[in-house]
Amino acid sequence: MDFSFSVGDREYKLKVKKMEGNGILVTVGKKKFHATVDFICPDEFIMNINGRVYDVIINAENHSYSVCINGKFFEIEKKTALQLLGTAEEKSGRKEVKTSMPGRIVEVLVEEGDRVKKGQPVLVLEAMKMQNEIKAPQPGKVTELSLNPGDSVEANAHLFAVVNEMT
Amino acid sequence: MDFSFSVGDREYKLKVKKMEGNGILVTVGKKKFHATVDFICPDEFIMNINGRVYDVIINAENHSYSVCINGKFFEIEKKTALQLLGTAEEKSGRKEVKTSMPGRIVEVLVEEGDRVKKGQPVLVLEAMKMQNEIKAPQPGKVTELSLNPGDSVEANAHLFAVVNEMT
Amino acid sequence: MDNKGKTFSKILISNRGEIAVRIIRACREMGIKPVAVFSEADRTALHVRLSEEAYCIGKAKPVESYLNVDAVIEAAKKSGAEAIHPGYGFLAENSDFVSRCEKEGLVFIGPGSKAMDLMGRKTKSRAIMAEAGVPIIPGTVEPITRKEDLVSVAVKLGFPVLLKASSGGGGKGLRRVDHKNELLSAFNLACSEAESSFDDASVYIEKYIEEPHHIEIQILADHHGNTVYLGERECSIQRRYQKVVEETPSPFLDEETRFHMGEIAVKAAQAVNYRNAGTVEFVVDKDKHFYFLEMNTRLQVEHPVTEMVTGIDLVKSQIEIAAGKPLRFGQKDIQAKGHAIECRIYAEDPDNQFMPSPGKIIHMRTPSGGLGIRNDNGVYEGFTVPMDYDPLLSKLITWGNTRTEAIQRMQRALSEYQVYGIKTTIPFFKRILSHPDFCQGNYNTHFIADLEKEKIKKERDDLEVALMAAGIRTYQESRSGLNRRSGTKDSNWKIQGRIKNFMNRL
Amino acid sequence: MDNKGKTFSKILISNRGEIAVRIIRACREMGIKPVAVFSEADRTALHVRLSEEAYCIGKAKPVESYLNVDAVIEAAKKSGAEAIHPGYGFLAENSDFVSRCEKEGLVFIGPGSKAMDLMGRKTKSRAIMAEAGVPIIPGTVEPITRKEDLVSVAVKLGFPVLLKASSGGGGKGLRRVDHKNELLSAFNLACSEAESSFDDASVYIEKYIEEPHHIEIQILADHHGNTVYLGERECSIQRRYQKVVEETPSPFLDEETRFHMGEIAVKAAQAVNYRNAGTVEFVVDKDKHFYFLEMNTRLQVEHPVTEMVTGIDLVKSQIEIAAGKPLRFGQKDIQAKGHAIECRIYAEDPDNQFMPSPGKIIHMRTPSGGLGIRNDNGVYEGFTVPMDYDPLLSKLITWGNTRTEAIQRMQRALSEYQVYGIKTTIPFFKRILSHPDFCQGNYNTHFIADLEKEKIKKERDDLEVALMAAGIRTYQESRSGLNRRSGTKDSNWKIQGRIKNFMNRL
Repeated sequence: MDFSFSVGDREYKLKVKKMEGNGILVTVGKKKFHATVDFICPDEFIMNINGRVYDVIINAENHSYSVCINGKFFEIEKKTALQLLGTAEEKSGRKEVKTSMPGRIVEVLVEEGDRVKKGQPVLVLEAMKMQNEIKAPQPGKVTELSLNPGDSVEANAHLFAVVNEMT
Repeated sequence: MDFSFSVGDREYKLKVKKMEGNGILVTVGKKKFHATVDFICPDEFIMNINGRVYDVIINAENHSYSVCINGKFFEIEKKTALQLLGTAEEKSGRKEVKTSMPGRIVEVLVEEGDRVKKGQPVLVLEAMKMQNEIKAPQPGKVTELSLNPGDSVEANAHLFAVVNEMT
Repeated sequence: MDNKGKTFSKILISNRGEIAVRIIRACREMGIKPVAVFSEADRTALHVRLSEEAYCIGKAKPVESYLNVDAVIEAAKKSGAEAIHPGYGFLAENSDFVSRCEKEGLVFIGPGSKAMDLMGRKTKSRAIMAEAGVPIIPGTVEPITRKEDLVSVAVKLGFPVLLKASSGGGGKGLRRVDHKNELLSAFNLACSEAESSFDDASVYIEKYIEEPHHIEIQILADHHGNTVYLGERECSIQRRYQKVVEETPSPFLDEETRFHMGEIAVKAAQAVNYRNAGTVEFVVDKDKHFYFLEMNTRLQVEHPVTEMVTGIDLVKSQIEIAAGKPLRFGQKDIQAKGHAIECRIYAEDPDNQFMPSPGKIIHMRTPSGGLGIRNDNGVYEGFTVPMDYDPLLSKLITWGNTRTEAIQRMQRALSEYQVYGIKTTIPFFKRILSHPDFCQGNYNTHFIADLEKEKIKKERDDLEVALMAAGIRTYQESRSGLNRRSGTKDSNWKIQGRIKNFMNRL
Repeated sequence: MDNKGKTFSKILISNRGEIAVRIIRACREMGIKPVAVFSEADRTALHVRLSEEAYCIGKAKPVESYLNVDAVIEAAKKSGAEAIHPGYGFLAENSDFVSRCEKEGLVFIGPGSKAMDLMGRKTKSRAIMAEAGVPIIPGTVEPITRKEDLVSVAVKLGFPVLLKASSGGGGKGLRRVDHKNELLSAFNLACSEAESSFDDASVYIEKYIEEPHHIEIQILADHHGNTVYLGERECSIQRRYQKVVEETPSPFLDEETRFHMGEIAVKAAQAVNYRNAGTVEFVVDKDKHFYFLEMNTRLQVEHPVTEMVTGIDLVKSQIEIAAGKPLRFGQKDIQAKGHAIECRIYAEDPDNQFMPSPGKIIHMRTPSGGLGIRNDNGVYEGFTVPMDYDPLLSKLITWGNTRTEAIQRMQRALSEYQVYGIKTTIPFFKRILSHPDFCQGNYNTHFIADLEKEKIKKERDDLEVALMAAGIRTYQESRSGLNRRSGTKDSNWKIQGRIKNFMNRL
């Protein structure tokens, strides 16, 4: 079985093949790995590669995998046409800022259309009793900003975008 | 909703009624209990009865409930025609002995048909490196015994029965 | 009065999270029935599950539940509790609440309202301390009310200066200002945070100490005239004035300074007739001169490190003191052994500016076993961390014969600690605990800010393994007809959602 | 040689369960890479999950895996481990295995083969001890080979007598005989158990001591001539000669006897040139006369109680000694502080004659948090406890300033400990820890047998609540369309079964 995954902006080709017993053969790029796999439950398993033990927790959400290997986190995307589009968008110089947490907007420090420097505070968001400055991820023009002080936002909500016209 | 449960040889009638919010009204026999119920997952919930907190783990297997209340275990049966039959059988004086663990028969100390005293060893079963004497649960005649030394038994397997002819 | 025998038969704990759980455990060990209170957001919280009795006191918003004095008092009355333990935060340093308890005939487990009130007003307490001969940092004694004063005072003290909330604590409403032109905006932010956190916008100003250490002394005072100190806690590892790692003994102090600080802390407590557990916070400069910062009139988050080296259970001591018992030990009986470190595990994303990360904990494996490991937890696998409160999940504490052993234990414990579903500060602690400056005990309050400037080596070590795992998972899913809905633990929580909706709908 | 710096870079642990996990943790704290071995039954065991490397060494049956010397040595060679830690049980007291390690250039973390061999032969060791001036119990010095001798020796000693496996330990192959007419059947059972447990049917006979205490002394001996003792462990709470609760200090001993036993234990160890950690077991009669019972030439199950009061990590000490380092402490540096108790949590059903209860752990909540709690676990939620091994799941240890505090902590910890899916001895420990005789420290080795004669008050307290829970569960199930298959955590394990079958089938 063949897969294509991406991590950040790098792409990886994989082949997975079932072997005898608990064995499995995985080809990552040009490297071959022989492993045994023992499931604890569907999203937890132990991989053993030539004696080295990897304790895996993995969760799939649409085409996104959140993988925890011996306590270290990795975000992996399964490649689809949609994602290729996303990458194209990134390249156009637009960077979207979302919030990872639900909260309340305390202050909006710039107006839509303003030019900002990288790291310049755009919003102040209060969540879990702390006020957090949300900063511009790159220099450029602030767009898609329609929040006002007092607004509540959910986790993963869009806050604003910054378009870098240089690219 | 009405239920009939049994614990040991006692029977209990229950009525369960949903109230406002997380509230629930349960009638056990003639007593009424108002509780709030908050689920953590389908087999774990918190019951709060007038402030008193009960942490519940519960698992249903056919008509049998295994209930853990604040760490204390209870076995509860839902009454069915089949179980009534079982009770009748109990009353006839037959007591069946099962093993709670898988293991291996080391020795058979009596023969089928032998009369035994209560507590008299009938079998020696080895499991988890320990030898355990399996004793007669009541005085009477040993029946349905067909195991031999060296036999393996699964958890919950029938071992033998003792029939008390006095009843 | 004997220090054996009954103290109380029921105690209500007016708090949530790990500290409520900690107090419940102390009560259970003393044969006292613990009574919990909870908000709508905490219906299935760990402190509710472990309590004997629990009462809902209102909505998620703190002012409608954990800060609601009437609701807390009502629950205490209903349960028949004789005493209230406030934990830290919420009502713990609210002297009006203490007065109310006193009026209602409920024992407040903490100092009297008068001592609390004195120490709570940061500027007032500085004045009292100065009078009692306790060294204080140069700065204003009253809150700044006029913006003109702000500038003149700051210029007189010389930059950098610190702006501090008069009712503050825990780093909220605290701002360091390096230049005159940042002064006004920092003041506004500090006032606004102070207002929203403590319902009191007053802010005062202090000289900022260079290369400072934040070191505090734990004290205990009973109602029989005994006041003792239980050594110090080094709390200089701070991020945005919020402590993240604490340890005892301090790798920076010498025996003489330690002794001197202990004596002064006792003096400070005695100056206000202090009772119960309290902490005297000092800022210590690079030449080991120390200045009184404030007194926290309650149990500290970081109290476990003191417990680990002294063997003294501070919560039990608090309860015994509140019940009028004399201390079980004198100053000479308090002998620290070994070294202890605490890491505060927060639901925050260290890869994303430490943004809070509330949500469902899908998997959780906590470190356990072996000598010298303690995990004061406030959550469990399957719990949804609410967005309404402080993101502290648990405190991981290790003890060792030496500082090196305590650090090695912490590294081991962190390597076993896995939380999945929400982000935590565990990876951040792994960085701190393996940092050469930390390992050598060579740090001050600037440590974290300096650390954040260091470039993080991007971990690509196990990337291929992660890719393999994703491949195996996809393969298994496609072949076995498993889909995510029925196949993951998460699905249980989805089903739970269905049940809840159903329960609420009927 | 310095006691700082490197010891080994890799250690293979030839064991499973909680002790393998315990040793892995010590390795990780010392910066040593732990290598695990596992049988087919232990593919997903905790010791595998926590190791750095792991190798399958054979089938479930111990002789085909954990007792398979060749397979263990092969795994050690393959991994490049420099040393092997045997834990307890399995190969820990097999002197042939030690010789083999010595031959293969692998460091065995334990005594040399000669000392082990001497102490392992119970009758031989008694002779050596008698010669060295260590008091021993009257009895045979050689195994009984002729049944005629059995009767004559027993009659000469006077009943009751004890039959003991020459290669025994852990209560296996041990029988107390009160009357002449029980002698032969008891002898046969003891020989058969000895044969199946230790592959050696030899059994010897000893005078049975009345109202005995079983008290042991921990010793450590390095390769530089230093031998120290680390206080005693009271192990009189036994069921069928199997220890279930241990504590230190013993509530029975006085300071003088304690000191005298320590000195004798060191003498015993020195008599055989003993190295590494060892335990000298004594039986102590009601007048505090003590007799050498045997020496366990390995780490004991109950070693944590000693660690809790001394602060000394015994596994780390073992590793340092094996690496040739001198002890970090002398006899004077070893100061016990407070009191510690251990409960061995077994997968056994206390309501059903302590039948082993292997199977899937569906839910597990372990006690955590607060001062003085330690849980040395060997399993996790979701793990299937195999039927092939000793049913020890974990060891719960508490520490307190006083014995009373340690007991109260244990009671609290037990109340939080919930295992669902298999039966455990937790309810049994709740009975012991609340028993007046235990709480007063007034017990000997007959305690459990006496306890088992006491009538158990049938718990009906929360029965109505349990019925309510069953009603609510049924109601919810019928209304929400949930069925057991998709609704419980258990279903994940069912799905797992499907996956496994699938993986194996392909």
